[in-house]
Amino acid sequence: MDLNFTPEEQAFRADIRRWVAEHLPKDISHKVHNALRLNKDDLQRWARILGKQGWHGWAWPRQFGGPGWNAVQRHLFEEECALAGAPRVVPFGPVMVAPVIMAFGSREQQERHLPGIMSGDVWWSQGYSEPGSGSDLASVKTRAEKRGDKYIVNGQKTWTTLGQYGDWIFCLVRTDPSVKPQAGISFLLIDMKSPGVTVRPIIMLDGEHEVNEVFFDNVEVPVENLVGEENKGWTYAKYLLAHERTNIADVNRAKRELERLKRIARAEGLLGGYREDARFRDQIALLEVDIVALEMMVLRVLSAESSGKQSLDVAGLLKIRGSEIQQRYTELMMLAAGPYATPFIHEAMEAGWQGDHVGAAHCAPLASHYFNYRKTTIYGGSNEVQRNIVAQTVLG
Amino acid sequence: MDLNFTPEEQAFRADIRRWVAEHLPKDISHKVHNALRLNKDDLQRWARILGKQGWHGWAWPRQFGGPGWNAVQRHLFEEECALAGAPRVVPFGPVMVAPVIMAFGSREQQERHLPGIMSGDVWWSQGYSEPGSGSDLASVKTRAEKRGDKYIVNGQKTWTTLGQYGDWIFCLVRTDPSVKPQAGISFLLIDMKSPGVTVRPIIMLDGEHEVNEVFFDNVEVPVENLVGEENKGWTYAKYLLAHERTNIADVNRAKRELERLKRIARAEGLLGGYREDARFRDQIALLEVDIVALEMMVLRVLSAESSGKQSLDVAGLLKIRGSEIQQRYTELMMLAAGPYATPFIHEAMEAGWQGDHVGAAHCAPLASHYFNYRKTTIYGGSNEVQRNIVAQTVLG
Amino acid sequence: MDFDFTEDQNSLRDAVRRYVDKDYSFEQRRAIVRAGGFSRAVWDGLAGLGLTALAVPEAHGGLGFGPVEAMVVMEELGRGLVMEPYAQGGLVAPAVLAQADDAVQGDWLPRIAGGEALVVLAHQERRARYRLDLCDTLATADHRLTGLKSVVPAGDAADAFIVPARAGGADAGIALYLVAKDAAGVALRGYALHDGSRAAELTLQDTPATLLVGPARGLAVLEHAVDIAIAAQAAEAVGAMDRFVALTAEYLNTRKQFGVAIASFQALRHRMADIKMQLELARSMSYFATLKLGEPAEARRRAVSQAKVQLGQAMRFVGQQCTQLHGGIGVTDEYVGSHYFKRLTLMEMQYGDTLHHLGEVSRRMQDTAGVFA
Amino acid sequence: MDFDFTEDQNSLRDAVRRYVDKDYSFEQRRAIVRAGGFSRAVWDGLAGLGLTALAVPEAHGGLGFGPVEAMVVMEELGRGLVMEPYAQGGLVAPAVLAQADDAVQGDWLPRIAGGEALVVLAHQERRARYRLDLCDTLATADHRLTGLKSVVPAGDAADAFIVPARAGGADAGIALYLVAKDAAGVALRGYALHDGSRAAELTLQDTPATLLVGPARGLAVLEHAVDIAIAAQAAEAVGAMDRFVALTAEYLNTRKQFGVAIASFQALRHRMADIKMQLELARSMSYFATLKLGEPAEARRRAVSQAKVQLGQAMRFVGQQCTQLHGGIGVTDEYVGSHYFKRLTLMEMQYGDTLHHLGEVSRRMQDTAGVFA
Repeated sequence: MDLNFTPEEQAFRADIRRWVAEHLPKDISHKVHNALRLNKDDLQRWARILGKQGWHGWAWPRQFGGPGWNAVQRHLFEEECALAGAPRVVPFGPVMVAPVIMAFGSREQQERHLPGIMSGDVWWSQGYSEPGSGSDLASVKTRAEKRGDKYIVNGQKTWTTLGQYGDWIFCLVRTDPSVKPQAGISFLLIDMKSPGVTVRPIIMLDGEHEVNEVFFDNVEVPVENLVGEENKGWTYAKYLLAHERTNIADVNRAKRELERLKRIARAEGLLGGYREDARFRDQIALLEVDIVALEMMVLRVLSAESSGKQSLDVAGLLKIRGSEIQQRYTELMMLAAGPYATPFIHEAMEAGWQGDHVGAAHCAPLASHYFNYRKTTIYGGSNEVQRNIVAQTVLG
Repeated sequence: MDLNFTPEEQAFRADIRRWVAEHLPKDISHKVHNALRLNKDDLQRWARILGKQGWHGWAWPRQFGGPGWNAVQRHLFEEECALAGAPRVVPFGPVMVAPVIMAFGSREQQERHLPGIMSGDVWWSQGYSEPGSGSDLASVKTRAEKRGDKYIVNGQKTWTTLGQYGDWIFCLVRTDPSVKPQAGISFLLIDMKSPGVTVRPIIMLDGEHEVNEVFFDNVEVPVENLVGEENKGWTYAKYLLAHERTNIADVNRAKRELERLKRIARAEGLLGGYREDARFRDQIALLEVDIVALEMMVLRVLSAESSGKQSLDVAGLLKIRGSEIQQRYTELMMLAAGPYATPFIHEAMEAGWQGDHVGAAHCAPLASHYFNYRKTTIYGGSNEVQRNIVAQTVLG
Repeated sequence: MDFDFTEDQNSLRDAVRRYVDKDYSFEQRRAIVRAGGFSRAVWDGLAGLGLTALAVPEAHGGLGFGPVEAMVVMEELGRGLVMEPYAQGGLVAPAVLAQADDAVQGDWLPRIAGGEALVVLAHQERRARYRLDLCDTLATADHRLTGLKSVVPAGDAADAFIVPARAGGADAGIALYLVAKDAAGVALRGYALHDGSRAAELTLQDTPATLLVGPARGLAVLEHAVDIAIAAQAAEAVGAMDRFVALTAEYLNTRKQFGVAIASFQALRHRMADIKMQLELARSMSYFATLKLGEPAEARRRAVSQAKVQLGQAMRFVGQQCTQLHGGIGVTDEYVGSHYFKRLTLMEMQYGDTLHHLGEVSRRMQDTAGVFA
Repeated sequence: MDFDFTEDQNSLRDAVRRYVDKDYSFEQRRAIVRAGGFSRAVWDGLAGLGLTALAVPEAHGGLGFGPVEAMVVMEELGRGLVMEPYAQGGLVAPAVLAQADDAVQGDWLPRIAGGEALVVLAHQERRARYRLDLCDTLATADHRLTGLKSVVPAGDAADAFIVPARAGGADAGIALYLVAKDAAGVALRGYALHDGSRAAELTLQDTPATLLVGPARGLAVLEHAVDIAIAAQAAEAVGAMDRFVALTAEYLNTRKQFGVAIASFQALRHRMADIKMQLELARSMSYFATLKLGEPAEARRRAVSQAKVQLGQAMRFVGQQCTQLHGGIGVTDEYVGSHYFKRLTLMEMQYGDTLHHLGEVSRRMQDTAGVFA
């Protein structure tokens, strides 16, 4: 048992750090470090830089053009990117659909789709949730009827994150309504430029356009876009859910944001300043303990994955705790600014905005982020669903 | 809307305060104020003093020999007793079985039992819970079979508080096993000196003998000890549960104990002392807010009861919050003493013990009380059951 | 001791609720938000109900009602998410102005009562955070003010401001002044808050002002004014939470997952019980703050801080949990629930957050405790 | 980075677990409690397993194992609710004595390794609460000690004590001394603790002692010793919680109400998920504390305080909630669960409670954070 990374791992980390320092555009990391608005160009620029290096699919095996890193290397890469202020990679392509295509897709699908995902050129979206099926994913109603060499897709998806930029979308669709819910679902890849696809924005409580409704009105999808077998989609969906691992805890970002919280508290005079506030300091200290504990839990999982000697079934715990911590640091940053977090100046979240701030510039995005981050305990399997899963591991 | 008591109410309070100051034995209030062990004699002495004044059944109507006080007067009486350091009246006689006998008992039962309850001479116990039925009270298995003018009772009750002192016990028994659970239950009064009644102590985690198992082995109970109608016992039990009102919050005792907590924290130097501890002070401050809020909630209920103009269905909330607060003040007292709360010296909880304390004398009972008070969120309908009830009022 | 409302109070509540239901629907509110966050028409509507006269003494054309009536009104405004600063213009301003000399009272109070003048407290300063005794705005001996006040409610719609300033140098006491919107050296920069309401930065540069309360009593009156605002806000929060909880209960009984209404899941039911607990504790402490407003300063301040600690906890818990129980729909702009959440969130950061007031309770702690301590 | 245990460590765990299962059943433990709370036979048993030699350097007849082996042992002792002060006598004492001169080491360490000598740290003083730098016990220049130490683990069964004292007056530095049980002026008053274990008040009256560590390094060595104790206790707590959680899961799956196992109630299932969360966070921080024991003092102390904050919260939550989930049976003396609860409760109040260590974390906070910060 050893807490320290091996010399090889440390060298790997140093390489990554150097590379990121050289390649991550400063204007992008500035936005990330100050929680300013990231646009499509920011996200895609970074994706393409990673892609060029073969790292946009940093968890991919060599055979599909990935670096073939092990769990620890993947973690170190994610950590270095996060601490340096890289944007989170939009996961729908490289993290979500790609592993499914690798595991269950045809050779043709792999050759057609994986390169565009790795390069960052093709933007993927996720079509899982529907208005009636949130936690109850198996109740999807979007129909795909086979007519000759096409599926005719009708229905509606929702909560499609950044779907307004999407080139392609992977969807769970119902191909057999006559069997029990899980058995009649298929996994379909749909070109979002197909006629009949409509994307309608959903404005979130912070005023941002981040998610969408996607409507399918007699959309024709070639049968070669079916992944794996018809009516086996539920299996692939579960595989995908199980695939996301430690990164769901997002502890690296939490460490970066804790540093930002301390900077803000310091600038507000609450930490070592003229209005030093022991109560507020204690709240940060408690959060710091929570983050260290979460990081240790993540490292335990990494170690278990690497050695294969233990099985640690704590994915639900990582999601719950990670999301709670995300909400907590946004909350504390907002509370640090207090009254100066209350103004809503939409433009103030743009980098380089020249207008007058209310209070310090760092105050502008704090409440928006707090509001935005309420989603973290809801999406990706709500924390209530995660608690069901955790309880199952303890109680059967 | 007026927060203040009327001049009449204030005069009433002054009368009670004076009377309690004159009649409450100092040795008893000393024990209560210092959380020392109360024995049977302490409890019964106080019960008889109250009884002589006609106040042991302080919530009783005049027609049964009670003072006929309204809700506010009852509250003021309870508050003055609590703040003066009177022991809690053992509720099984005057608060629990008496109202059932008044409402559903025969004239003969009323004449036979109520005077002994009021005088404090007859000690009643409660026979509700059974090993298999805690939250699920309707599943009682103790059988009472009618044979001529007697019931033959067989079975077991448990968690019978202070049953070791009991003269009589009121029991829910099954008189008809053929119908649905609630329909076959009767409410029986049983003389604990009857042959076949065995009381076996249960030692609690704090080492105290407070509750018991009571076994019934072919116990003969005259049919005149059936309250109301056979198989209607569930109705009477529910009446009894609904009867206990604001006092379940026990906010008056909480106020007294908060004062004790502050005394202890002061004596330990944590409050205004040489090791003034802002963190600990904040915990007390938070508890103080909780207690004021609970008291306001109690006063709202009292007012609603008095005027009859509003219906406030918050009994579940009072039980939940009251018990949480009880646990919290015992916890903070224990934490104030810290290492000096850890010794377990059984005799040190006796008033007048001449042995050497570890640390200050006030440390001796703190951990025992903390451990003992874990019961408060379990008994009288666990807080989980109470949450079910509260949710029902909000969600249907 | 009596917590029933009088018939008059119930009529007042009904009148406000009818107005809100009719003239402050979610769609109407949206339109006000789009237009900047303050509607003069709504202010006129509140005046039409007599609300702007409610706290003004009868001698000056008001109704001379007390804190309980104010609480009743605030609960209903909270329920309807009304953004116009009634607590500020209708309750706090009259209370402060009633401490000024007769001429000032006669000049302003009738206009406030009639709804013609909107006067708001402009006390927030950058260095002060939640402390009222930190004030960097300076006043000269002839009442000319220089300084910056932040997040002034409906600042660019107001007609005048009550401004605390140090009378005669950085070490002097705090006095309260009245500054007219069109006075020389006044600059206003308006913006929206996250809850849709309106606020402004108020810059004063050698601005002529009228003295309301001198430095001997300025801070005390300011504290009293803020306590009135906190009590009013507590009632507003109770109204808002009460409605948000009802919306959530409705949603849980409607929304189906796994073939059943999600109101049937015990874990969500227990969460709802915890929410109800916080709501009722908050309601209790809203009553407490309101009924203690007339007490001597020390007891009043302690009670108000106790209430704000409870309200702060309740607003956060109820806001967050009702949002969570809604799932995705709860975090969209189109759903009214998210606006309750934002309002409740912002209220915690006005007049001192939970930790600030916990510090006050801690500092003011006595040996005894309880409602009458 | 690697969190797997070696084969040797797994064998060690198995050996301890087998011993506990066989010789420390609940009934055997009860008998020890009734007999006072310390069993020399158990101590001999632990010695027989080699545990008393584990942390003693090989040069003095020990095994020279490190913190991870200690953690493995403590987890198993915690699982079995073993009350004998292994952390004190087996881990802390050798670490302190290894700082003394060779003669003292040669005199005591072999006997500790063999299980013949039980040496415990006696540091608790009335005025100090949880602070190690407050010490009122005084030492003369010729090493004669006067003072009172409280709640000394197994105090009246121990053979010698490690005693911090001010070397040469109230303003002098803290040195560490060894006091033999039978030295002149030693008075011991033994008693049980609430968890059934044994402790004592130790009074020293002009008692001759042996200097272990002088005042220049006394406090630093004491702090290190307490950090070892806290890390050991964290592992013990993890073992105890792990077992208590398993017992609770078993109970929920057995106990029926309303015709079904109460494990089927979602509110209880979610509570169990929260319990599991605290358990795994605690386990993670137990590893953290153990693996940071070799760091420089500042980093070590910060890490240990961070761990104790997490452990303190976890022990309280897991203890209280597992008890609650058991209902009535959980608060009886006859059920083993209540003894886990009491042990977990007491551990929070040893070596600094949660608020104390939160203060330490707060004070030692740096700009960066994380496992490697």
